[in-house]
Amino acid sequence: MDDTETPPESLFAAPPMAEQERMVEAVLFASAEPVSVRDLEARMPHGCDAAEALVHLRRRYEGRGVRVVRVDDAWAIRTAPDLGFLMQKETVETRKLSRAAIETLAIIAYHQPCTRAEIEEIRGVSVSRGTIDQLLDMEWVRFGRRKMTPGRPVTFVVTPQFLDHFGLESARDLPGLKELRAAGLLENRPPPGMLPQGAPEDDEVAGVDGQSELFED
Amino acid sequence: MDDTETPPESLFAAPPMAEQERMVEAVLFASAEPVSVRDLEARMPHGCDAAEALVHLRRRYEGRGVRVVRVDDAWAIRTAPDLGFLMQKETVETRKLSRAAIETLAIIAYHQPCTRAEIEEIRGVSVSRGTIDQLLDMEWVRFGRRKMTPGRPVTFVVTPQFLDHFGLESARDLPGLKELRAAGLLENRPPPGMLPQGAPEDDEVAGVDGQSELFED
Amino acid sequence: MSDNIFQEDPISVADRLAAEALIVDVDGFEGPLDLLLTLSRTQKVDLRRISVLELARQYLAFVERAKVLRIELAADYLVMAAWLAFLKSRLLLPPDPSEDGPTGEELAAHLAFQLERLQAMRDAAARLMGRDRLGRDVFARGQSENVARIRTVTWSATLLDLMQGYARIRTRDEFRPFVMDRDSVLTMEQALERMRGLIGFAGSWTDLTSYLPEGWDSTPMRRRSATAATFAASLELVKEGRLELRQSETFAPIQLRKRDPH
Repeated sequence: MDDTETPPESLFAAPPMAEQERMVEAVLFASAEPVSVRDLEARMPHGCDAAEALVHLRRRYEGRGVRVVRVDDAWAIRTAPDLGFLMQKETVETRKLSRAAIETLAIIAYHQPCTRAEIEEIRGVSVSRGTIDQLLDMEWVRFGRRKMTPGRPVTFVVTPQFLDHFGLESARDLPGLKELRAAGLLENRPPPGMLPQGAPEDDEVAGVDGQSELFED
Repeated sequence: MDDTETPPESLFAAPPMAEQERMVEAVLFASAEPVSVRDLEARMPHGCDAAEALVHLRRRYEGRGVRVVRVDDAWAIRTAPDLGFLMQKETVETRKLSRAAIETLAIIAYHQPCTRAEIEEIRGVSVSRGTIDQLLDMEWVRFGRRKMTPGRPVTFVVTPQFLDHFGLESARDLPGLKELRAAGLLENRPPPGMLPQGAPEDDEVAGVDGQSELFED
Repeated sequence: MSDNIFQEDPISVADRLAAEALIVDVDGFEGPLDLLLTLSRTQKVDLRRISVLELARQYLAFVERAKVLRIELAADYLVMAAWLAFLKSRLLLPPDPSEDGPTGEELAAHLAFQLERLQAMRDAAARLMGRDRLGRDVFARGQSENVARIRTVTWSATLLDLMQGYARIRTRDEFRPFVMDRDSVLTMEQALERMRGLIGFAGSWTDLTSYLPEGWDSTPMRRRSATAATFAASLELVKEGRLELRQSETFAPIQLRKRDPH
């Protein structure tokens, strides 16, 4: 945690670190979802340092059948990837994603926060209704903050569930991100003059009207 | 565990015991149900001795935050009983918010500050007291300043907890109608001839009525 | 994106056939950019060294072939064809100093950038989907613990529920039979109720319009509705014998006064 200030003096001393580690272990084991450091500390006795306990716990599970993994600012226990073959029984049938949905997902992940117009600009075709809907529904994508460009279009960003699903600690760990950035392929380079693909941009401007209606008085 | 007979000779050597222990660990972790020795061995490579791996695994978890426990003739990983107090959050029962409450919440979010009369005007049905009480109780909605119109009606606004829950930076980040349509969220058209009054939803779930009593002045 | 050694290799017969075979499956492409990307592969060079001029030729030939085979191409394919024909002319002809706007080289460079970026995103998508995935290669806790000690009910809703709820209400209006927006309509009942409260003070002749409720002159529609309702309410009160009305001439202001019971 960024918060490095010393905790206020407490009447009761925090439990020993070994005990804190046990607590974190129990909570992470009990939960299917990642648990944030803040939530861990909210459950643990006053004065505990979940972040430090996590460092110990993570080391303890290195090379074991399950691992302590980080998902965004939360932590979870997951099986080791090399043992997936044992788990056929647990495999859940994931909804098959269309090629359009997969590409849209990748574009949002690598370009986030990313507007619909940007997705269309990159793919060269308009994004069909169901595509983003499906990604929202799977909770791999959510609405981000509006872009400060004309029309203030909404943006899309990936969710912690997305990171969890693909085993990423954060969106910065996306494979090949650095190389793509260095190659300038994540830039939003405006077309010189008028390109046919530029068209969706206008659409977004029209969106302003629709939007302002909502916030009338 | 009573089963101590030696495994049948195999053409392929079984994995080392440390590896078998990892496998048992992963399977017990990921399974929804306790797993029997027989089931463990059915999943593991030929020649494995799940019973022996369990002995090792059980010893490894002695004194930890979780334990390997026997349930009938099967095995499971469970949190240590002395840490049960940490699991209180796991007992929270999550129920889906009623349609009336979701719609009321949506109107407040999109139109805040918003009076009760305005909510009723937009929904086309009266808002039961329990609905708003529930939203207030959940701390997703709070009282805003009074409107400077006759009667000085109270208004409702959404709270930081609301924004936090829905992953929004501000209520302004809510997507507009046009964007909802673009995302395919407006596709489900109501049957023609459906009047605004004609949608007498299960307006309030029975439970909510009960709740309103609790919050009566 | 490895460099390819066959950089300037002329297009082989096999590649030409492959390019033409694409025509059979025009529906399989996700738009002109996707088609261009597929065509560009026949050049067998790094996308950064692609000959856009050659690509334009291939694309235009593709569109021509489709015409011959009477395959109907979607409008965006034809728009792209027109644009590529324009680009081709810009690349081939010496620049016209009287014409401004981007040069052919700039346009070509941007198209190459678009193709490279699309390919990069496809590669990235493939790498992403190839990762160890939760529920397939990596597994979460199968049995999250429920110690049923304290039963607190929390109510859950997702952002999607919220937006769908809002969308549901907002689109309901699109389907209701036409009714006047009530907030711009003053009903006679409302006006009557208001007038009953006010006529006690109407001792002397007063202009009818001064009885319009406050705020109802903000728009013509509201003013008309309020005037009509107030007038109708006045007539009703005259009928009841509680009010007198007068008008000096046609279109002159209508005035009213309380009528004392005899």
